[in-house]
Amino acid sequence: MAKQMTYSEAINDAIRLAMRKDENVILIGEDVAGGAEVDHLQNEGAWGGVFGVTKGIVEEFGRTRVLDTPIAEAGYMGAAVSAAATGLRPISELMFNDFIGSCLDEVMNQAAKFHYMFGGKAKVPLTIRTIDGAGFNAAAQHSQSLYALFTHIPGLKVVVPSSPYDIKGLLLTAIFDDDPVIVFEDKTLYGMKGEVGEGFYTIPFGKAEIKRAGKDLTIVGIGKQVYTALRAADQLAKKGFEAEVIDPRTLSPLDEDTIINSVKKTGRLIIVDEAYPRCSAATDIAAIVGDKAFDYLDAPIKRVTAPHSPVPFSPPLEKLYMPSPQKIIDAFSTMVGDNVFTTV
Amino acid sequence: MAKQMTYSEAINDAIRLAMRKDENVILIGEDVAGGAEVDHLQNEGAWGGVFGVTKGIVEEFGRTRVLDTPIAEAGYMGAAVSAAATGLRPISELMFNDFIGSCLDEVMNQAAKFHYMFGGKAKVPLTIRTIDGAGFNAAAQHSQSLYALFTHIPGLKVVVPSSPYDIKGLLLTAIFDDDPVIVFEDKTLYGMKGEVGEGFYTIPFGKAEIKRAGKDLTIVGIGKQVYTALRAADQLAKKGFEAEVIDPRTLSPLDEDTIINSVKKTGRLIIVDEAYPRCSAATDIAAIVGDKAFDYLDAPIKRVTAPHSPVPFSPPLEKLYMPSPQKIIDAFSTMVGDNVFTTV
Amino acid sequence: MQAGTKAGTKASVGDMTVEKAKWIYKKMQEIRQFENTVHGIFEKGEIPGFVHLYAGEEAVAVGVCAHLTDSDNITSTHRGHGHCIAKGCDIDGMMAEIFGRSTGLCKGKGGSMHIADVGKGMLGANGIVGAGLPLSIGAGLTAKVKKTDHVAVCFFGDGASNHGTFHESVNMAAIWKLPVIFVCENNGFGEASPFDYAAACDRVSDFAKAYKIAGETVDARNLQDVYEAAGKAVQRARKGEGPTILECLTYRDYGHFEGDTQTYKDKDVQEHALQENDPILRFQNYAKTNEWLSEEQMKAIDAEVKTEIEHAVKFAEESPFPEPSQLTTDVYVSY
Amino acid sequence: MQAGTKAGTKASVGDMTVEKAKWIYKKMQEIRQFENTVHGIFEKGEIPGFVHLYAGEEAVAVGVCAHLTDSDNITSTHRGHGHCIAKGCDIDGMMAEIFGRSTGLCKGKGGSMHIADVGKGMLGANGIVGAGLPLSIGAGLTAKVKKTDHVAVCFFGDGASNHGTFHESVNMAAIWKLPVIFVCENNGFGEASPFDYAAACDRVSDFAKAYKIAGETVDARNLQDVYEAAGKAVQRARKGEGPTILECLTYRDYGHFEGDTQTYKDKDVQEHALQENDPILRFQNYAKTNEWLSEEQMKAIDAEVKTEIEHAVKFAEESPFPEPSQLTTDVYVSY
Ligand SMILES: Cc1ncc(C[n+]2csc(CCOP(=O)(O)OP(=O)(O)O)c2C)c(N)n1
Ligand SMILES: Cc1ncc(C[n+]2csc(CCOP(=O)(O)OP(=O)(O)O)c2C)c(N)n1
Ligand SMILES: [Mg+2]
Ligand SMILES: [Mg+2]
Repeated sequence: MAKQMTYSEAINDAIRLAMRKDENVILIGEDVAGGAEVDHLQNEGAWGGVFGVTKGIVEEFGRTRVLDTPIAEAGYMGAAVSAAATGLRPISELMFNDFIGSCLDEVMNQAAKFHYMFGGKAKVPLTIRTIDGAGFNAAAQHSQSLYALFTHIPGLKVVVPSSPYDIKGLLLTAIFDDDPVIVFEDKTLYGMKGEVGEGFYTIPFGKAEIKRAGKDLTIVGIGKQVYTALRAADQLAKKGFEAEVIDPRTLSPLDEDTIINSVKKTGRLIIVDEAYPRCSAATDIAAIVGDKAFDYLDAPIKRVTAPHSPVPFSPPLEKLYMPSPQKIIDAFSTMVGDNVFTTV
Repeated sequence: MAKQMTYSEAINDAIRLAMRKDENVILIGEDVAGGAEVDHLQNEGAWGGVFGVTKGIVEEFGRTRVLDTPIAEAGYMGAAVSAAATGLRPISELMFNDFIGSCLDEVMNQAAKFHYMFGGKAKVPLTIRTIDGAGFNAAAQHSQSLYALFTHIPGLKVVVPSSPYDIKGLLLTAIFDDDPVIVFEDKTLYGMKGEVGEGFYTIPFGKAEIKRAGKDLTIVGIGKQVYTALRAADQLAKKGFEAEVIDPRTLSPLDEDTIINSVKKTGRLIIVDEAYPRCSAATDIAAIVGDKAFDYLDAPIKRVTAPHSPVPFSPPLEKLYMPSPQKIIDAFSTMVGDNVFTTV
Repeated sequence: MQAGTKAGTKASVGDMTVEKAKWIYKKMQEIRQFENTVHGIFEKGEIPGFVHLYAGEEAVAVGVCAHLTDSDNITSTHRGHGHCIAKGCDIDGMMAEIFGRSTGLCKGKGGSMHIADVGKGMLGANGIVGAGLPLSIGAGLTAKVKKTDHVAVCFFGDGASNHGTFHESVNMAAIWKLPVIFVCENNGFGEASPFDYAAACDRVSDFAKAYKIAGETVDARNLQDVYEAAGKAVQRARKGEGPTILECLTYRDYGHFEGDTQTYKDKDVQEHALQENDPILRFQNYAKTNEWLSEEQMKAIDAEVKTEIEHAVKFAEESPFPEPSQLTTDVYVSY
Repeated sequence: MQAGTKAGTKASVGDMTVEKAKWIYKKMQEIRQFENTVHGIFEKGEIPGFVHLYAGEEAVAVGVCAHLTDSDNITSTHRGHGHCIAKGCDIDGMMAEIFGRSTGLCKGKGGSMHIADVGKGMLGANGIVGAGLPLSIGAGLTAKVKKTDHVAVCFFGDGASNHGTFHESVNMAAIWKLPVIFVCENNGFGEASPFDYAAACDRVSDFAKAYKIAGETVDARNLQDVYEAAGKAVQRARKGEGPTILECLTYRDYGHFEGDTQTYKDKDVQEHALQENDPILRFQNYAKTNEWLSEEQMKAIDAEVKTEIEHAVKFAEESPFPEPSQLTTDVYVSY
């Protein structure tokens, strides 16, 4: 049975299912409920996070399991790490991924390293939910897509769901995974509707999804950029080029095989990533595929990314900042010879 | 005139020269002097940092310009950012780069973004000195090489000096540069001796150095890994293969041209980087070269890096963890066909 | 207090000259009208991004900045419009910035959350809660190293007082006796979380004692109370006597950000805040009762400000968006 | 206090039974001898990495952990050997870990700065100053959510008290009334920086008042003082009465890390610390004067501990290094 739901509702659904299934699952973060100890509020009508994603969860589970924290990211993230190590399965919300600056240590040096440093004797079944993405005119400190920083760090798993269906299944996998996982929710996707399975289901990590089959070009789109890739593919199709579009779904672990197999078929790869271009997920995938599928490549691997610049506020600048179908088509044009695509 | 100096002495020399030249240059960090307000110490015999690198500087310049801070990385790093924005040229020491977890915000969201967010109206002439590198059995939280995280972030410049000569010139460039710069000092290099120019000199950012010329293979070695690359090159030479070894010296900006020109000549590239392998400087360079020198590549670009794992404590494990000449030679072997190198 | 013969002619009340009182009244009006105007335009959907309004808190920014010059620095928050105006930022440039235009104070690259004007000593609104605290230390440090008598003021919220940077910064200011005034704008909430819930302390100024620095809490519905306490704190700072925590009890008239339903707010408190507790109204009454500024004088200022704000909106609306070439300029001074 | 007939036969002194006193004495000896031994071996160059010794501070870890069970959790610091021993970690496993051997508590992957034993409630030594503070909150939270009466103890240094995590953590513990005891080991220095320089406060416990929680400073050269204060704090925590800041004034006998020249230390203070102020000596004297543990009993314990430590060194030295295959295991539970 499937049901139409927004991305935001799918997250809410996943969290409720997890909390019903296992009383060790708690939700912690800034205003994840909202209005703590406000007399007249009685949990109803509480915010449920800055975008209302977790609305209603405090009504069902109460404030012992849905914890509003002070604005103290290092404090509550560190708390979530050791709550995980001592028997809970916290879902810790880092409101915007940009705020990792206040709690990187807890994620990078504690959560990610406990299992290894302690010789396998500690487990940190922690899920961090965080918001990323440009496109909302939220400017330089609220629009970043910092998944590369986390993919760099061994010990973490990194999830970049692009659809309501995926976010529900991947979030449930994350919550019941025994390693620390960070899930990136693109703020511009919250309102997106799609089919979502009813009840409890999981989607395994490290399994990419082929969103569209094709033989002439492989496009990997990270997070919401998979839609930019699909739009480009539609336009390319009109010119007779069939692009295969892949959503990696998780960056760590990365499903190298699906991407490489596709490239073996198409001979061409474009990676679409709205994050900063240097030491990025785009360069990562390019390097891996460039190594392992070298003999199959008919053209250089192209990356369509943000420029090496902070995210600008002004709407027209932000629009220019982002990957676009046209930029993908331009990249493809240079791969197949400039003349092919001058008119698109 | 040149002089034999250790890497550590070259840093000390650079800082003194800068502080003599411009009274706006200050040094700030934990125990950069040491023993503040200890009566009997009178600045003599003070630590000068945890490895003694800045020893004696407080004696010359006094405690107004050489500031020991509390253990409060966010606090003093943020202070350094705005001290820079309001007229000083602070050299801020982040004792180990691993501690960035306590002050990433100040570096990523403040220092790196002020100039852009404020439409070019603020400048942040801040130099962050920090210690990286494995090989000292300092374990998972004191051995990381996190330059990729900073290279990812637009607005920062990233410097990875490998020799006494370079650290002096690059550090002086950093101090008098008007952008925020982070300089990585590999802890295992502090004792290394080498020729250092006397007096004030600078080395431009974005200019790689060809450490050894060759025509069969290009090896880029990051930081101290340039020496691993050189050792591998020596061994390869014995087998008749001439490797060109390049030290990029700065990762942001990156001297793409020197690397690409070399690869155009050699047709082969190995990047040696002791940092984590994913979304790394190694994948970054591989992706860029794989794109721009595609037609010149005779073999896939190989990366010799740490495994996707925290740094282990135990000495034999840490040794295995690191790149080695043998690993480079093994990578080269797969590039040229397995049989060539079975005996090395 | 000097006696005056008729309304609007007193030379001063307390330490405050009529000149200053006019400046203060005008700044408060500028902020209020600016924010009300932005609120209205935002509702119509013409302003992009996140916007946090300062209306209701005017007495804090104005009462403090009344003691500062362009050489003194302030650090600000996500709710920065009031600080900008009080510190003398150009209102046309601010409005254009909020509209994302090339004529904005940051060329449209920053937006509401990042308005800055370093030349005016305004070190930037800041989207990161708690970030301004360490930044204020740096400005104080520059003053100390350069041996000027400039001060740095750190505006931060009650919510920010729970962030680690509060502790780190106040401690550093205290041990180095820096000329920093920590102005906590305690409006009772951090987003939808009450201060009483999120902070263990009764008053943010309670920490001053442990740090052995000056600390005080004032009712920031009264401009005069803020003005007086800030005056003393700035004076101490200029004389090298170290930092102060000045907690200002205030209220934000609008939601946390534009679009907030504010279900967590108490209706009664809100009503009082908007009526008898309104800082501008109180200042008006005070000025009148003390025969200090006349009703006419204030009305004239109101009208003048209205024109200014209308001009700003027009300026913003008529300004062009940044050129595409602007996308990657200003990332570095040189690269 | 119960009266006993001859030395070493008193059933208890104050709240402390003879059983407990023996355990305490033994633990203090274990720490002291362990550290002295590591010091000696490090000097010979046989121990890799950074090593921070706890000698001189034994009364803190032992006086506090005397009140804990394996179900209670502690967080620790870079100077963690004492906490490990007091919390019951296996000494052979600790020494092997410090030697980097596969039989170490962390299979040699962690080393001195990362010894952990989650089964014993020891959540790890930690190379990051201040990191243990938030971690203690999580352990307290688990106790609260699971409705157990377990407590969490956070050991942290005077230097760490200046880190932002101190403020964030104490505040959270206070507003949530968590069963956490914040034990500040104030040994007067953070590396080479005196507490009196780096911290604005007189006492770290001075902050308790602002947070409205219990706070106390004790002379941690007297085991009994720590024991008593910790007992009360643990009891409060178990009863749901919230957190405590317990500041313990102590001294580190060795340098900040092995290799430190310690030029910043006052010779006189050092001498006193190593002589009449030594916590083990003081405990010995107290036990003897109170006819509580006899000299012979203590000597027997000393000897027993000596054998244990020798065994640990032998165990470590004879243990193999980890296999190469261990390099990339334990990065993830599954990947
Ligand atoms: C580090 C960080 N954490 C969280 C946020 C999200 N956030 C923005 S404003 C705000 C509330 C701030 O409250 P307060 O400091 O009281 O200021 P006020 O909004 O009341 O003026 C929060 C949590 C942020 N911007 N930065
Ligand atoms: C975040 C961080 N900053 C700095 C350091 C370097 N460092 C290690 S121990 C230490 C001093 C700690 O002092 P204190 O907390 O008093 O503990 P003590 O060493 O006296 O036991 C410092 C600065 C670190 N490990 N982590
Ligand atoms: Mg507030
Ligand atoms: Mg200490």
